[in-house]
Amino acid sequence: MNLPFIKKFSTKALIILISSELAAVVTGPPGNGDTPWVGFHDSITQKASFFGLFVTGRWALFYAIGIISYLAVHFFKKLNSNNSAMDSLRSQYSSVAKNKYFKLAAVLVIGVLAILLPTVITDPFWREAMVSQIAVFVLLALGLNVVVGFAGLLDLGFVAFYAVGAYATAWCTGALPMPPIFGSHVNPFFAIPIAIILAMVAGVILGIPTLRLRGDYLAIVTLGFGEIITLFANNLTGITGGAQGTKQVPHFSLHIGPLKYIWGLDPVPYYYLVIGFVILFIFIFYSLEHSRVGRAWTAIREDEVAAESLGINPLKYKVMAFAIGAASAGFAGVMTAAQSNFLTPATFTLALSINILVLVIFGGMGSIFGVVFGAIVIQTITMYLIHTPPAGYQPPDLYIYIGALLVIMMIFRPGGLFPARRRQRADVATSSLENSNG
Amino acid sequence: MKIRLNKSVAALATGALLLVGVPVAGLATASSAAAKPVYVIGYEGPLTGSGAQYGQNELGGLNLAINNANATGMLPFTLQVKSYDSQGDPTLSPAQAQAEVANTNLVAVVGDAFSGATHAGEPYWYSAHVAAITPSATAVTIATGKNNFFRMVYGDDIQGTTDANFLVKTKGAKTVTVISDGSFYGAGIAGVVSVAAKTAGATVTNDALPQTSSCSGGVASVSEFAAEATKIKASNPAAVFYGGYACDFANLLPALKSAGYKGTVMSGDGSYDAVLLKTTTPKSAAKGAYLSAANCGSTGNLTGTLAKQYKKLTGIEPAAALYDAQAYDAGNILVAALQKVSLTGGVPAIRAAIITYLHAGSWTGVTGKIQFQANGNLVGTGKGNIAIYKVTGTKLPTAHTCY
Amino acid sequence: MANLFEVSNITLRFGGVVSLSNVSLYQKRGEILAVIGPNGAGKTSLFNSLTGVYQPQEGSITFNPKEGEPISIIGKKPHVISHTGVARTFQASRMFNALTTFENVKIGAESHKGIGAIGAILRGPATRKDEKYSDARTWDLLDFVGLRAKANYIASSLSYGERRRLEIARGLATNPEVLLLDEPAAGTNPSEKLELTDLIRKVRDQMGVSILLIEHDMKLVMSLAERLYVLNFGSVIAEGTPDEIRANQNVVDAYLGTTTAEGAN
Amino acid sequence: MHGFLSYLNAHFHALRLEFWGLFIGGIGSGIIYAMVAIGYTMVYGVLRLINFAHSEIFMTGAFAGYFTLNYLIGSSSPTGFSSILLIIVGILAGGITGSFFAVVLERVAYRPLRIRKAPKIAYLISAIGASYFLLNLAAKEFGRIGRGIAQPYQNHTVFTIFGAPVEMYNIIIFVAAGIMLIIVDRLVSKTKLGRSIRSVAQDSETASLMGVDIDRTIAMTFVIGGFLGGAAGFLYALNVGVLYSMGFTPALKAFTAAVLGGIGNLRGAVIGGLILGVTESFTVVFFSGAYTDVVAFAILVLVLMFRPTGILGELIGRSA
Repeated sequence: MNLPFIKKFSTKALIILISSELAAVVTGPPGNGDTPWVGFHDSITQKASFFGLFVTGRWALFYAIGIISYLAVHFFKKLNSNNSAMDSLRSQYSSVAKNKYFKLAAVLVIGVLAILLPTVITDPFWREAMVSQIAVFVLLALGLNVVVGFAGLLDLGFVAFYAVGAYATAWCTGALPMPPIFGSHVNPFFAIPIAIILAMVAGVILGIPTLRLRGDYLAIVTLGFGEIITLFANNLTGITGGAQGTKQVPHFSLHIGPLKYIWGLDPVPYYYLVIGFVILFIFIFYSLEHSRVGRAWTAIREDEVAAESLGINPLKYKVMAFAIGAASAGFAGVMTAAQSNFLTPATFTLALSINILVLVIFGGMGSIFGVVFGAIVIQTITMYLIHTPPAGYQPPDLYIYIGALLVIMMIFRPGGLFPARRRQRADVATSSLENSNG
Repeated sequence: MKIRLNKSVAALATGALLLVGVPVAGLATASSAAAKPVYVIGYEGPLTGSGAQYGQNELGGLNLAINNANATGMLPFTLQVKSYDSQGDPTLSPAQAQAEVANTNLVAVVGDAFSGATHAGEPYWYSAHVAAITPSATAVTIATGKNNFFRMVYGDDIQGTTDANFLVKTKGAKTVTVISDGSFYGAGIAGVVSVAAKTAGATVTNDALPQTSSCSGGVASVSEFAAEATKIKASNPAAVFYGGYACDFANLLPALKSAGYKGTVMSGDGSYDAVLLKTTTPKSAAKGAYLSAANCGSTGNLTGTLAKQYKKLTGIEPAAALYDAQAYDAGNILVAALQKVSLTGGVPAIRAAIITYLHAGSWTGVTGKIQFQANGNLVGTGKGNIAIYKVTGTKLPTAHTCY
Repeated sequence: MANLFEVSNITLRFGGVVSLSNVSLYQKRGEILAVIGPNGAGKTSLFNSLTGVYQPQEGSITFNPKEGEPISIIGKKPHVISHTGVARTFQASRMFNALTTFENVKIGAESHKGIGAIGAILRGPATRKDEKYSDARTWDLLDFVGLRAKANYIASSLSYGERRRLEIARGLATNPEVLLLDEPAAGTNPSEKLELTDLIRKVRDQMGVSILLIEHDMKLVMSLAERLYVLNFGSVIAEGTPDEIRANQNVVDAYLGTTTAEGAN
Repeated sequence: MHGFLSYLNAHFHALRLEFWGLFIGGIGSGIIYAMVAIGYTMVYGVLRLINFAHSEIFMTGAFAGYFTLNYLIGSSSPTGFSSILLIIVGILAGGITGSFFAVVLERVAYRPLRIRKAPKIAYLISAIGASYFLLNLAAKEFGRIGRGIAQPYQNHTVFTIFGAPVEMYNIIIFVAAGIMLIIVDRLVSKTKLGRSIRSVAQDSETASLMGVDIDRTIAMTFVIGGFLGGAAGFLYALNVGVLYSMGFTPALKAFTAAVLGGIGNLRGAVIGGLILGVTESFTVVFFSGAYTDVVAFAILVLVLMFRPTGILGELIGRSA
């Protein structure tokens, strides 16, 4: 008799059953408020084809998928735990990856690919999405990464800086009821520095009172600020245009001497502009990460009291992280304003803040490469699902998956897909810190 | 470290496997018919995000029209609806608009549902000469005079002015409080009513209860409606106009009744919806409230067989769906257009011909008589076209007077 | 010359709990001074008051740097106090676990410079010079504490004894006049303890940094300290040389008596 | 200047006229905030973390009450004893559902992190994820349109205070919430369970050495907090109906209330909730409905900056 084994086994079976059926419900047909059980009932009982082999109820199908996945994971784990060839391969790879010239070559290849991308991608939807839904979100994720990844501050109102950048652009170009600073309008190209600076100033203004707070309070208060910015944009009709939005924001244009260029409806010129800024911001954030400033951020993130005892002023560095992170969000705002020509407060929601956070967490907090990768992957998947939703998929379900993804990531891989070098190590570290904070 | 990595790779693999399972497990797509040319009607609107319900309502209405047209078997072509999800977001609309105009079978677009997204998509539709018929965008500013823009509802200006005149002139209200819900629509109509009421000679107070639109994802705290009602009771205006949607008007009405306010209460077409009496608790609190809606002479909702078909197709209760009927009518108008215009010149020519046809024709749909002005607005100054209803029982009223 | 630290009549309360009551003490320049006492006697509270983590409600603390005016510690932020020349270690060693040994020390070496974000982005000559200087200083200190070989190890992979030495190096990197050591020998083995004793003495003798020490290990304290204070229930109950303390009846009572008072840490 | 004076005058006039009406309305929402705030405060006490997903506990409770009452009442209009019974059933349905989801949440989203001793930011992110998951799953299963709840009682003015009407609804929530708050207060201060909760809040390591089952205690904390949150959701829904996103705003306000009263402090949460509810009521009169959220956040930030321990201080938890 081996009872404990049976008990353990049945617990596992139960867990697999529950999570499989949950997956069935999540992916199943929707219900409605009048007959609440319809959605659940159909999700479980509806007939579905098992990879074209045979037809069975969804509940059985998903349970089968659950068991297969479990066995696959189990098998993979076993295979890996006594496979030294894999290990040596991995260490070889990582030693190559550390090589300076390899890194340089990789960066060059990626750069060339980025420049050639519009020639490969000709579908107008994707050309547009590449700019307004992917590159802009890369910028936002890069900025939030400075705040969350480098300095360890959970900011749930990051969208506020995006909004400041966008509305600043609308303001400079005369699209707000409030007259622009120069009396006459400028085109958005010249609004770039103003928007970035205003976003940074907003970072400082929001940062100084809130960054004295403990981490979890900070999350709630920043969330509040994000909401308040939207609220003001909505209510200060005389300044922002209110819920009805701005007037027409013009496209970018450049008139310097003989040089004359106007960005029109075609997204490709925007693509090159935004890619240029993405590279610039990556360079800036990378330099900062590997400088005194980056080390100070890490020190504060790891142990604020110890950092203070070494003479680091935490408030100053935290405010700086806010301001620097806000810079790229400010530029993202310029892009959005100039390209979509039109802003309403409804764009800048809490959901967007969380969306940006998901990109950062998925890619790897604190890892610039990870964050860029994460933003590209998640936004591409999101846009793919919007563009060509697979049969049986209801677009609003995306947020259910995103929620589940966050929880699963935190349980199984808190460092993200590409954990930052430093985070990776922090994982190994004993967490005596957590307990001695009292 | 190593184990951690493998575990998560495995977890991701599991996830991927599940996702692969989804499309397989989904319903099989219908096989296409033979020979006949296929034309696509695009639907753009919020299918995700906070405004998703509007998009689903309208998409359902459009699908119903197109399905029924195909089912007659009389058409020399096959029609398909392709949906483009803008999330009602002006930043996403350009991408979808470009995808739509790039679709080589697409002849016209129904959408966008929201004014902001319509505004942002317009330049792209215009540059490709694609007619865009919005079932629900009412902002005054989006009718910019471009020839490809059409809408199935009256703009805020006509309805709002009529409502203001009704309150001030017909009901004799000398003091009016105008409350907006802070949504694009609500702020728009509230703004128009406020100005028009002032013009008509009333003293107007403006207020806002923003981000409360529970029809689209927000909810006010209990106390906000109660306190607003108390405040109204204290200043005691002769009339209250609410610019917003039914879900919230349903909260304001009981609050006003509890506070003991006895004046005239009114709201626009956003509130003329079965949801109003589904949500107002108790239902008697809605008694005596006035509602306005464009297109006098129709209920604005799908009824009878259509309602049954709609329910079957979408799972949405048609009486509780906003703008489903407008989208249904828009679909039928496009079917009529395709039957009239020459189909020989290829899609670009058809697109242009549809625009010309839409400017020339007139139709009668479930929402009433439809004819477009040059700028795409419905014909008429609105005089006699705005229906005003008074809630009397526990069902959405149908008896109305035209103003 | 004035004393390095001059603490007079400080009282520290948390709500109703009195953690330090009317404590006065002083430290001479160049002295190795120790504070001992049972658990919960207020030793760490005293350290935290000296470094600005806690703000005592009454009394005054004056710090006399080699150059310049005396400075009042109370009311200043920890990072400001660090800039005046006070460095410390922590009871449960608090490394930046995600960073290497080298980076841990380097943070101390460069923290007294301005922020230099622009410099960090542009990497101008001044920034590069600064970096070179902090690198050199970091290597010197790693040599000094004997951790050069472990420079590229992650801090969390070090042994207890190594962490203690790393913390000392990190503190010294800020160029202090006095180093406050909070139970440096906790968790170390006997041979590490001996090394540590030598290191602490070396810090004072070779670098001229005064030492203020909290320690439980009587042997270590008695061999190292030149003068001691004994705290019990937040008050100073004795002061003197190791020999005087050993002979003090109050101290013997405090140590043999109840040691259950908890919570002030 | 004259404009401003007349503005103030008009508003003070409104305030004088309707002071009691606003006060009663404020207390009504305040007591709901208080119930939700207790969930935040208790979890904060034992885990030192803000349970971000508490808003969804509130929402699930409201939906459970909604479905139960709609099933039981149908189109009848109950009065008298059956009203009381139905309200109790609704509270139980909401509370038990809330407890259930709170425990599942703890088990799935928090416990694995606790075992791993994950940093705080991981808890917060996991909680946000769980909240998003539940919120959107509810949207999918129950639709995205708000719905009114079948009324288990006939609402009418019972009596007036200085001319301000006090309605049946006010009395129901006041009595129901009051009883629940008193029970929880007794539970935490007098029972063995309460002692374990308090000891875990003080120092979980010592508590476990003294034989307290930490996992079980934390789960019980979620049960109690979840019950109050779910029941509050139902009481709230009685007034405004149900919607998948209904939890967000009240939960945020409740969190503010918890901080205002002193997070970790049960009675503080109640006081904070009442103060916030009343303040909000008056904000609508003085500024506009548009700014109630701004005022709530301003209170939150000011309290956190100038008196982070709140009105009553952190009682359950450790100091500093």
